[in-house]
Amino acid sequence: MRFAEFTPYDIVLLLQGLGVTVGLFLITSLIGLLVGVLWGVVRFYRIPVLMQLVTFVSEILKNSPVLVQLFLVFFGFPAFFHVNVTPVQAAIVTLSANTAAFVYVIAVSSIESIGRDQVEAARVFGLSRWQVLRHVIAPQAAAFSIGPLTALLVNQLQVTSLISVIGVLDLAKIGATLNLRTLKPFIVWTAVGILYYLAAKAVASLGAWAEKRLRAHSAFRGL
Amino acid sequence: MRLDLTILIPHLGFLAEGALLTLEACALALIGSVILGMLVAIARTSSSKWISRLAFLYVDLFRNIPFIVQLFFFYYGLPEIGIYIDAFTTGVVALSIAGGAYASDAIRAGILAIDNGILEAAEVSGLSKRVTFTRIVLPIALRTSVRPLGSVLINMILTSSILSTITLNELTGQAKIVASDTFRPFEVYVVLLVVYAALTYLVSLGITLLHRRLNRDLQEQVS
Amino acid sequence: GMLDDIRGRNVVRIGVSLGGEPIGFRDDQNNPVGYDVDVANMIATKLGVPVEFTDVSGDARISMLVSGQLDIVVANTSATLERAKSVNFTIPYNRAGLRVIVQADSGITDLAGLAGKKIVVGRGTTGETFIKTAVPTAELVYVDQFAPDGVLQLQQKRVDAAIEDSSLLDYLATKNPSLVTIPGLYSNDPISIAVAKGDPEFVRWLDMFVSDYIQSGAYAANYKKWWGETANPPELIALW
Amino acid sequence: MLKVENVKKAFGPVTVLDGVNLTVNPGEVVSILGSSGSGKSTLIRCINGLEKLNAGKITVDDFDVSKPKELAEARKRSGTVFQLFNLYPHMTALQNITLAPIEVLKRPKAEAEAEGRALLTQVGLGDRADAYPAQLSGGQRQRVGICRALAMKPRYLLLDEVTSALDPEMTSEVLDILAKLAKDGTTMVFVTHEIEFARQISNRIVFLEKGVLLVDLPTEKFFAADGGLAQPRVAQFLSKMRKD
Amino acid sequence: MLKVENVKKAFGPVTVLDGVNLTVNPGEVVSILGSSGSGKSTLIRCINGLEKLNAGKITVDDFDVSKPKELAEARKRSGTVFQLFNLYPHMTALQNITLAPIEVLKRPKAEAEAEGRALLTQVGLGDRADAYPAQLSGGQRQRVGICRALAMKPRYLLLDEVTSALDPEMTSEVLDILAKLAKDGTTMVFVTHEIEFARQISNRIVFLEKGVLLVDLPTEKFFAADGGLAQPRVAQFLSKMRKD
Ligand SMILES: Nc1ncnc2c1ncn2[C@@H]1O[C@H](COP(=O)(O)OP(=O)(O)OP(=O)(O)O)[C@@H](O)[C@H]1O
Ligand SMILES: Nc1ncnc2c1ncn2[C@@H]1O[C@H](COP(=O)(O)OP(=O)(O)OP(=O)(O)O)[C@@H](O)[C@H]1O
Ligand SMILES: [Mg+2]
Ligand SMILES: [Mg+2]
Repeated sequence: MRFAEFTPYDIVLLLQGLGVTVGLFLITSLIGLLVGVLWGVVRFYRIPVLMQLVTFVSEILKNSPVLVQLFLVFFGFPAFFHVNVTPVQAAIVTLSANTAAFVYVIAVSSIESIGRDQVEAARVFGLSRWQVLRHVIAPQAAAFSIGPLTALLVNQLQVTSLISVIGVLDLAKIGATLNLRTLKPFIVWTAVGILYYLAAKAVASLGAWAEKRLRAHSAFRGL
Repeated sequence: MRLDLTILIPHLGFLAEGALLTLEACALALIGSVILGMLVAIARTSSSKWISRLAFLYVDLFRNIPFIVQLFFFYYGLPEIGIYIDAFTTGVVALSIAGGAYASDAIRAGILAIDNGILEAAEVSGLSKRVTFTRIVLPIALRTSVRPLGSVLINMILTSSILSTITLNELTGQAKIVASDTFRPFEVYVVLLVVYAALTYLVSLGITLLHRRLNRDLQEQVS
Repeated sequence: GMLDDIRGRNVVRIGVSLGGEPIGFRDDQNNPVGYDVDVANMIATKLGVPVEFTDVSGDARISMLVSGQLDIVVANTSATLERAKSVNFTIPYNRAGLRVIVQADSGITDLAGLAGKKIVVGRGTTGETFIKTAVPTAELVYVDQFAPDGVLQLQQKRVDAAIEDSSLLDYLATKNPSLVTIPGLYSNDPISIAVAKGDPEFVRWLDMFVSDYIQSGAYAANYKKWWGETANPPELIALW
Repeated sequence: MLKVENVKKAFGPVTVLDGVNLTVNPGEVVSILGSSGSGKSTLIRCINGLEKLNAGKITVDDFDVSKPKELAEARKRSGTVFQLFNLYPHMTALQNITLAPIEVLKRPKAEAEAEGRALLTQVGLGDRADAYPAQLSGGQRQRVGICRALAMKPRYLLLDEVTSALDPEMTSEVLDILAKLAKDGTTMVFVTHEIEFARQISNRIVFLEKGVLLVDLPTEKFFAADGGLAQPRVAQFLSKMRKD
Repeated sequence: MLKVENVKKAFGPVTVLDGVNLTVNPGEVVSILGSSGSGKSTLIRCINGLEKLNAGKITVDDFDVSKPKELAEARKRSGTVFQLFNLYPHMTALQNITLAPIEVLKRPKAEAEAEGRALLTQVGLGDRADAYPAQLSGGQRQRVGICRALAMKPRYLLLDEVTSALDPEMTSEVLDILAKLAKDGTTMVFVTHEIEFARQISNRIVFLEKGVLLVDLPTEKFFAADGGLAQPRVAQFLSKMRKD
């Protein structure tokens, strides 16, 4: 084939792919976190219609393949609503929404993990719902959820690989194009796999570090 | 454009074929991953350092590399070193291996959650390690991990959509063909989303029933 | 019209298929290159705006035009009557027939020999449609892009044959001694530029562009650039 | 005055409180006795507004706890100490105590903290103000729980089996504090299984049985052969309690 | 004969048992008293081999529990009843009882079940044989726990605060059973806080304090003013225990 051999520049290509992957991961995680926590607050306040809507949307997002969600946003939305959607936009929308759905679940369960006893105690002393949320629930929920959140983010990092299928030049897509040129998938996918692994490990140890700091800060040993 | 689902009617049979393939692959992979997960869970709780380390490595690797990369590696990479597996088998094996990593965690958690007092009771009764494991530890662990194993299955159904990238025409693969035949991606993918959500909903209902049945006797009776 | 839109936006969004040499692929700097990419670049030059490429796989190229995500598709698209119901085509800027490539050692020499064999097809391509009626007993193996997925399967001998445009397969056969094409073209499709419906002026402009491309000799030069000096460009008729 | 008038409370089909009447005057210490499940905790939870009534009325200094606005007032006047302490685990002892004064009573932080420290010193925890609940023993935690209630300067202190999660040594720690409070004139409603202790500190003892207030007598009368002990259920209950 | 000779046990830097000597003859009922943390549970756990000794020796009918092979024999001769019952939650009462006889003693299933049912009937649970632990009350669970230990026909029954997780009513259920066993001549080593009960059923009482066996006296002697009560620690302990 025309460019059949690996070249040193391929390393640059892989790193570029990694950059795209990590960049999209960071953006979508941030949006997902904000939106998911917001949904959690909606639920905490039991805002009537909104709460059902949020639950429904997050259920759909959690219970359908990300790949199909991507296809729907990238191929389906433009065809139906006549809006222009670039692959990167589709990736950001889909991944953010998907992350938000899971963040919502973590937010809800970490709020619920805080004993009703404590909430009752605070209520008996006259604290309002907002005060209870801010002073009693939020600090503990944050410490509680950091573990599940780390696990989620490690998972979402891997989910980003699916956007290669709609043509975003992320790490997985670079892998595919290197294959197109070299036809040596064994080496290519091994290298790509290692890069993903290292990135996942980095996210995980960042999470562990954050957890340690949060726990050390509030120093509750027995919990 | 109007949402016109009738255009899909001629393709329903075709889509059902894909759904059947999805279910087939997931059922086989579920069996595979529970068996694998059980073995790995045992290995990880094993007292031999090497065995437990190896088991950990397996879990670590397959949880931190995107499934699509694993799949490409198995399907396109392995033939390069002389290992040929057909697409369906590759799909089932890859799902089993990835699912096994998650299943082992669920089962391990079930084992670790067993009250130490129960194990001590068994020990002082003179029960051997083997009897304690097969008659007490495993039955309790499997009962308590029904739900987490259920989420592994649900995740597997969602992940199976990625098998469309290695030529398998499971539900998503068939849907892609329908989308390119009809040029109506929105309708196709909306329906697909709903079908997956319904499928996983049914599965989780089943899991709940199973969980209830198995744990019926373990529940405190509220009198 | 579209021409104003493009100039207003100061970028033209062109869909190319980077799924096969020499039509469209990526060089070692990851830049799109190939016969179609050159045509697309010429269009952009004539429009006087920079180009933004999108890699479109077989099943997406039509729907992305319809949905307005792309302005123009130069992606080795066969102009079929079925597709023409959804998009507009220019006059052909290339021609290709469907060709079948087989493993050299398989002994398959004609279509009949494909019965019961595994054949790689692209999801939503003309090859898929053709083989389904021509060899109903064949076992179809679906890929989203002919390269690398299809090429790898051929090379790894996991399939017996593949059906794709002659422009791709002839080239592949010359580069890969274990693969041979079987004689005969199963169609002689016009390969055209596709745009969304509803803007006759834009089609007319593109028709003029293709006519100019053929008559100016750019066509012959481009064809020989990618298929070799000795290649014989199929005859195309200019409209203007 | 704390007034419980003809209160009924049911959980689904189960009636837990069935027409309870109880008046607690300022300065009084009232103990509530009764076997497990008789509705003692539920009564306390009705008084502090954690449960809605099915019928009847509860007022704390004339504020009706069934009305949200009045409940807020009622809650400012009554403090609750919980059986399982229910401290906020992510806050130090002092923070546990000052949260409500600062947030609800809008006290300046410095003042609230000074008072909190004073309270802690009073119960012998002056040097543990910055410890987290997990770093305290059960008895110490319960003392923090008491300070948390006292920090709101409540007129009425509601206590629900505040020592039953403690071992004997820690129990006596906590009971000592309560006895001191009683002597200082704090009004208390006190659910307990420590009959001997109830006898020592309370002015009045009431006995609940299946949601009905069977007996409401001054302490001496309650333990007299012609008073509470004349009731077969009370006699049976007391005999069982004192078995060991 | 159960013999504890000069046993030392430490967890890291903390010495929990410090040269304990104790002999239990067949037919004896020995109660172990002592304040929380004094090492009572640890002593029981050393006897049934759940903890390794740092020094000293424990033999059950001359089988040394520190030797794995002999431990197996020793365990066949002693049965343990736990504070938190520790029943197998996925097995019925009967299955809980018959598991070890079938698996360890290799008794035929039918025989083991017949005996198991007989034991259950003996403790008043004849009709609950097929109930799961979760479907039983605390007192019933503890009775199943006792049957589980008895099913192995042990010569020595080790009991560690077997009633402390029970409420008063259920406690008396279980104590009744134990009193009956004691009268029937079962050898028992009995850790408890129920002093009155210990007095009634035991032949001997030993008092542990910070890992040291302070007192080892016949029951009557233990409660006598010139016996155990002469020891200030014992007197203090007893006074606190009987406060209410
Ligand atoms: N949230 C609830 N839902 C349903 N039933 C409840 C609820 N809370 C309490 N009960 C029932 O109400 C009855 C009285 O309960 P309560 O906790 O008031 O008893 P108590 O007198 O405090 O007993 P204890 O001494 O065991 O604490 C019990 O039968 C209990 O099961
Ligand atoms: N596994 C262990 N690791 C470290 N220390 C332990 C362990 N088990 C017990 N201890 C310590 O040993 C001491 C004695 O404990 P033990 O449980 O024997 O006391 P006990 O007399 O049974 O008390 P209680 O009446 O509260 O049950 C305690 O200080 C305890 O903290
Ligand atoms: Mg209560
Ligand atoms: Mg103990």
